[in-house]
Amino acid sequence: MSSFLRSLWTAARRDKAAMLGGVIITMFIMLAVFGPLIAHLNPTPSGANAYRGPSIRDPLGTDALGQNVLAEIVLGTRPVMEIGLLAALLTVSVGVVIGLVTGYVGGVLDSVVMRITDVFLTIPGLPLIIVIASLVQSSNPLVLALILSVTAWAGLARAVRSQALSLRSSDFLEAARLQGLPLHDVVIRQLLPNVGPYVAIHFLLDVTGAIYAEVGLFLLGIAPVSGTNWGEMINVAMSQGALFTTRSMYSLLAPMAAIVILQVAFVFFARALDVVFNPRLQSQ
Amino acid sequence: MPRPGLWTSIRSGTTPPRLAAATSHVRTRNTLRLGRRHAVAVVAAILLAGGALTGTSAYAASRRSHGHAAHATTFTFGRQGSLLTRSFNPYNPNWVNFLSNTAMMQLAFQRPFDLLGYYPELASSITISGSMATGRHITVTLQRDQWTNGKPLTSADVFDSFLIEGAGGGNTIWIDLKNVTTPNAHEIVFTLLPGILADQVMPSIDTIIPVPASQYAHLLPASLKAELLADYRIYRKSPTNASSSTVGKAVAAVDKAVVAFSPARLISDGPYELHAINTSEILMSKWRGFWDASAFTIPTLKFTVLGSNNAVYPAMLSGAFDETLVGMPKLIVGQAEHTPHLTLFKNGDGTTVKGLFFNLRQYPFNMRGVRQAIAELINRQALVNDVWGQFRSGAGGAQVIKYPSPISPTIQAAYLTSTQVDRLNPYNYDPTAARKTLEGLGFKDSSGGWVMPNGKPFDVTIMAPSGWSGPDLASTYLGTLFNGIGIHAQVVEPQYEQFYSDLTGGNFDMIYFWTSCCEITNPLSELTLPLSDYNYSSPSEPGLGIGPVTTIPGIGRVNVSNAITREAAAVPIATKRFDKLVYDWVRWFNSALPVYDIGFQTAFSVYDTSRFTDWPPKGSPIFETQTQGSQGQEILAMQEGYIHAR
Amino acid sequence: MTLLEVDNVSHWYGTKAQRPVLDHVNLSLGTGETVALVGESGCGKSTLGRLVAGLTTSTLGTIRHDGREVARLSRAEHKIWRRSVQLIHQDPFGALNPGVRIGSTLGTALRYHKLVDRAHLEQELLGLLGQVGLEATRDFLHRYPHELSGGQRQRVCIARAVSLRPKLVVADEVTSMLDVSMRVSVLDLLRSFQVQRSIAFLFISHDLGVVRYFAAGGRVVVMFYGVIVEEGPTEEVIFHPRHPYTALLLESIPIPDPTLARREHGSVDTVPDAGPSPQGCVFSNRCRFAVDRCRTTTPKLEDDGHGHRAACFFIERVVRETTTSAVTDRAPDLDSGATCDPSTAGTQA
Amino acid sequence: MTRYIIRRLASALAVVYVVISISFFMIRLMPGNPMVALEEQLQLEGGLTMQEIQAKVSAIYALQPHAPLWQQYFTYVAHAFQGNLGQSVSDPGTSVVHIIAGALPWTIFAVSLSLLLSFALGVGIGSFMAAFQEHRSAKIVTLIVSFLGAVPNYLVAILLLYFLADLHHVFPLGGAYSASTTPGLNLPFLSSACVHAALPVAAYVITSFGGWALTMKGSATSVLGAEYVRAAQAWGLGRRRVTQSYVGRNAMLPMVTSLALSLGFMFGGSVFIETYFTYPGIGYYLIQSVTNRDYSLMMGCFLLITVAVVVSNMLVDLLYPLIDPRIQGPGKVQRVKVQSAAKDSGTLPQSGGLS
Repeated sequence: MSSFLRSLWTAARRDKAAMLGGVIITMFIMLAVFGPLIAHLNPTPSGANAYRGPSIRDPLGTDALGQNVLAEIVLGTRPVMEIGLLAALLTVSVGVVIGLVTGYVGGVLDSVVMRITDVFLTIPGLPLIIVIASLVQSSNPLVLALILSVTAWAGLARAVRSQALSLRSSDFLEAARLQGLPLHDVVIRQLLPNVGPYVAIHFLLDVTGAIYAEVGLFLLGIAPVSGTNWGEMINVAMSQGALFTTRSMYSLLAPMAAIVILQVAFVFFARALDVVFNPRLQSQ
Repeated sequence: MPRPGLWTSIRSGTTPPRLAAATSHVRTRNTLRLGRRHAVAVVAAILLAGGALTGTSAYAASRRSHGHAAHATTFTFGRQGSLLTRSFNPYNPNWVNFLSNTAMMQLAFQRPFDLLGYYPELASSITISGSMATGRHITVTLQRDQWTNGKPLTSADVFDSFLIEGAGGGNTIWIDLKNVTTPNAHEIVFTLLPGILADQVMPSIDTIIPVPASQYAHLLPASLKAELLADYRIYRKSPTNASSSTVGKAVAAVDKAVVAFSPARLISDGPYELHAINTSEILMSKWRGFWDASAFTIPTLKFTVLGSNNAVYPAMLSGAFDETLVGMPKLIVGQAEHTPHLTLFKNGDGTTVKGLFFNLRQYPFNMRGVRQAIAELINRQALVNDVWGQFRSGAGGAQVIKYPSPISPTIQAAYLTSTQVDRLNPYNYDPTAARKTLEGLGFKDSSGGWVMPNGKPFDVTIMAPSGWSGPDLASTYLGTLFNGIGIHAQVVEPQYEQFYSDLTGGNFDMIYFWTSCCEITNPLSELTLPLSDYNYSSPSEPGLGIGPVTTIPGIGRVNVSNAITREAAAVPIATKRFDKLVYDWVRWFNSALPVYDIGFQTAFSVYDTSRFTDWPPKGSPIFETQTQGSQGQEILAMQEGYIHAR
Repeated sequence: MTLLEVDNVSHWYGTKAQRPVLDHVNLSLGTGETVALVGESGCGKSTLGRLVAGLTTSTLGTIRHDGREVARLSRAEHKIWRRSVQLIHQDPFGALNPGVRIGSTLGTALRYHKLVDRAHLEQELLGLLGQVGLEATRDFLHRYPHELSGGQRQRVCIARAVSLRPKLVVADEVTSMLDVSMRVSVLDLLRSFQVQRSIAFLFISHDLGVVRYFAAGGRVVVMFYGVIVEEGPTEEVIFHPRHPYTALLLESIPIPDPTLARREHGSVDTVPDAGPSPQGCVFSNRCRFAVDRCRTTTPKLEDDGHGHRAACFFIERVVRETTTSAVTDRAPDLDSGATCDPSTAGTQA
Repeated sequence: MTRYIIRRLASALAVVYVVISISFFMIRLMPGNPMVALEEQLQLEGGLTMQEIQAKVSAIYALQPHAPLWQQYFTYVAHAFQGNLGQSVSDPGTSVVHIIAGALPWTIFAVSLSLLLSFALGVGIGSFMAAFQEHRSAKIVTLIVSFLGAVPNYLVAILLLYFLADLHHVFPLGGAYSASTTPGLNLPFLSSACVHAALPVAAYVITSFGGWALTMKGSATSVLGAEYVRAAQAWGLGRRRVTQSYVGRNAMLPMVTSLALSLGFMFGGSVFIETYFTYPGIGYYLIQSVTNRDYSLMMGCFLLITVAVVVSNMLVDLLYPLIDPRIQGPGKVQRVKVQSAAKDSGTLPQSGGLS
């Protein structure tokens, strides 16, 4: 692990953007964890404070109800990150398990599961997510995460399967079989460490995909919202016409910027991981 | 000078000389300013490239750069809506509403606060004869007019339309009707039942939009009139028996056929005819066969229909529309007020009362004390100020209803005496009293927030439809407020359809929405919205959860939903019985508080004066007329000699 | 009692229309015995090894372990059998999972088979490292394969194989990928396990020098295209080959002495490098003794009465004509330092 | 070849079949069953007998509401394969297929235009980045390109709409063409359609060309390092010749594969953009039907989007042998491998599985 961190550090030092991405992600994770401790909404909203431009008290101005936009961004980090990470985690776990097991076991199981995977791979994810979300109407993070990962796992499963397939005939897996290790042991202890890098990068990009779809759902009001959420902030700011005056546009641009910054951070950080795991790129 | 109300004198001549002079004057002025405009445009473009994000100033700049030097020939309406599914049949749910009062005209425009007053339209006159004791006769005489297929407008067209209205149940006049006849091609006579006031049925007659018999007659059996009269005879005794009767079913079958009818092309009779339509635009050109075609000086109308309000706002602010009618949040109203070329008018159609509804079947809101306590926890004045704002525009604005009830303040003032009003509870903002009330009911304020008498934390969910700027903001406001007090609140904003089904299904704690709309004459009609539409439309849809059978002091034990619907339809206005009913309902509402009215607000029409000028003055009765389409007032104004291209 | 019996096993890859990879192979192995399987690459010796280790199942025939048919073992018996037969791969680089630490590679199966409890696992692993001549430290257990040298890796592989206390180890060309300097020590290590734990070895190699060293006192089985052509005690087969193929293999070992090499040159080179014969003796296409009979009739393995068997009609001629050749001179001897590695031999020559 | 086409066709049909099944079970088994809700609503409205109500529900959802589940299922599937997806709830009397048929051309127009533009732009910029890897400008371009690729397209849509349509009336506010033109093959209509598509297309292109550029860069870089290119350089072939015939062709092959594959996925991505630009394509109808709880239309849109994806994937598979000379006989196992290798290529995926 330490060697991994060391090479990650080296890669990040070579790629400033990736380093910045890592720092930003860490920052947002901290905000998601500790945000509710440091940021609070004004319990008695007041229109008298509405749409104040940026100031020392309100670095990003205030929204339609005089709430500090920065505080809302901070409080909105948790639900966004929660759902994004949860969805990516589900995507990756399902994708990896299915990919490894089918790739390793092969045979009828493989062909059956891969036909199913192909179907999910073909179904366009976003429309399906919208359809399910509109039918289910839940704001539970776990349910949303499940909906968001409904098709995303398929691509990963296929990629992991092809890797597992190439590992299957390797000597070290033969050695594991010789030792009589059970399937789950082989999959978890032998196969998983080898697809780890690919999975890690996929995980980061799945987070961005999940956040994209999640915010979109809230933005269009397809999923019901509770509490402060970036998508909801944009939704409210848009319906309040916040874009159209200089004083109020921060309440719209700030959550938009937060989403963009987080997305870009994930993509850039994924690049550093890619460099670490792909020596071919490192040498370039 | 055009004088609203002196209808015939204005329309008899051709274009007033004043207009021609004004137009040419404007044209010269524009030419003179052209050079300067170009210079400004260049500077503006440079400024914009640098500081494109500065919204307010950007509008002013873009405004100038998009000024129209040429004489404007197209009047553009900005609207929110959808033209994805559309029908040219006014009785189809997908009827293109923008064709009402542009291509399809109603018989007359109802004058505001004057039940017998009207601006004649397809009807040249409406006269009342006979006595109330034996039943009044209302005679509608039609204009000499032509459909776009060349056929003349006759009483047969109106008669058929009237049958359709009756079959669809949309027109309440049939309840009060004894007969309807067409003595000749230009006249149609409505005979009312004895004891029915003409005042009450006039709005129903005025707003009928005739459809061409050439398209609709084949859908209507010859026996329909007799069936309708029989059906409504049964209905007067029992609404439920009516729908299950043989005639009731026959009538419903006709309605089904009419609703499903989807004509391939529109045969219309209005000042404009449909020229082209797609999913976002409607183009209309002047129809020369319209009886008053000469009154209309603008050759083309255009509707730009955008998917969401927030697409309409910037376009409106930057001068893309000549007239805009959308729900506007405070910020946009303020922005529009500060935009030089825009003028805000109160729109008579848009008076709404906003309120917080409770689900009376949901613990702990089934306790009246809880509802009353929450009323005192909300500073309604502050909420109205913060959410709806107080606007400078004289005619409009939001204000707090002093004595909460689902009836708008103007109507409260008109129908209740001051002694009656004084007996109502104002529910002033008083958190201390609210606390006491809650504690008296067994609620406890612990460190982790309020705990209900049953030992569970006091959690509430406030539901509002997503994308509606007012309810959106107000529910967020209330959620924050409750959380601050220690009542854990969650704001859920589902899509409107989901919201509505949850509302009628009684699947909610609290809802922020409005209680009435568009009804400015009959207070009991306003009550039908919360009491029958939002409440017990069927056993599976308990809605607000009032009843179904409840004892109302002064009225007795009634099925709330049925009683209010029947009374609104059948009890004549301006009778003692009517006034007493209004008071009893309002008093009960006020004390039981199934709904807290928080404020009311009017909708605004926004006029752009950069291409078209000479709008009717603020406060003109034109803006209070009842019309079938949101553009009726503008059409009326044009017809009255207002609104001209610069 | 016989530990392993390979009974009449035939195996095909793909369709049966083609030549079998293994053709009616019989083999048996006693407890603690070493059998070396020799033949050129592609002769099916690795396939036989994999069959014995249970990595593939044979198309025909049976394999018995401790007298019980492997294919018909019960679940519990299968688990015991599984750990009692191990295989060491040829390539120490591919045989260790690059993503798994040494400690985990060695420990997982030990825990799974409950050969050691959690508390004693590390102690056991360190002991194991010591036994295979590796640095017995905790740090070593935390290393990844890419941090080790080839020799170290092969020792880890050996440790993994012997950790489950097997009765039989299939060693598939274990030294071919190692530096010459490593070979002897690795072979010695394996021998020490054979002696101490009386583990039987099926030692697969194409290198007669290594075979002579490792299988000293054991037996050698020579295969040609899926057919066992000669079988016997190691020294007997190497010094007195009875099959022309064995003789050929021995002759093709490079001779360190250039004078000798020049003298022998002609006879080595005359053998055409032909494939197996579809009929008759499998070796007949390449055999310098072959006559018509060889191409029609298949010779049986004939025992000389001392366990040395060969499948040839001309055993006598082979024995006669090859003894004249200086097999003894040529016979590889690892101790002498003159090795059988062609490349090294070539440079020395 | 024929056998291969038949097999490919069969597998495409299988996917469509599965999606039809999914959509059936979603309508039928989701909480708050829309069919039951519609029935109740029609009962409340009155005037219809139970038979009539059932007939209406049956027409709308293209199945028989009270038949056994398996029978409903087979009816639904059979109807769907006959092109009967029921009727719209919000637009009574109009078939879902009719509505979609009106919407589909617009989506195809906007999506294919965007795809081609972003592909061309991406390939150009990607080749530039690969050719001048060490150059500072290429590094900056890479950074910008990865940044744009990470920005959600709906945010770009909001800003474009605001600046270029709302604020400065450079482009129309929404819709697919001006009502003053007559649809058909005439210049005013075509140019109006192009002007209306400009902003949606721009929103697509801005957020997706970066992905193409990075893929192209990766592809070109690996080809540049390949043996045959070095060999060609060693033979003294001109730089231009090497770049064009060796690098260009071989780097483009995997790009072309993903080009066609992503056509389908852009259909999915059309949802947000079409909604923001009020562009009457299939994505807009999907959101509208979701908002109106028009389940039959919603499922129709979803199905049609999926069919579009399946068809484009199938076309790629059928046309691929024509593009790639390495694959001689179609239907060889080898072909599948090449394609799945392109799909599964272990390097950095351009986006998460969702976008």
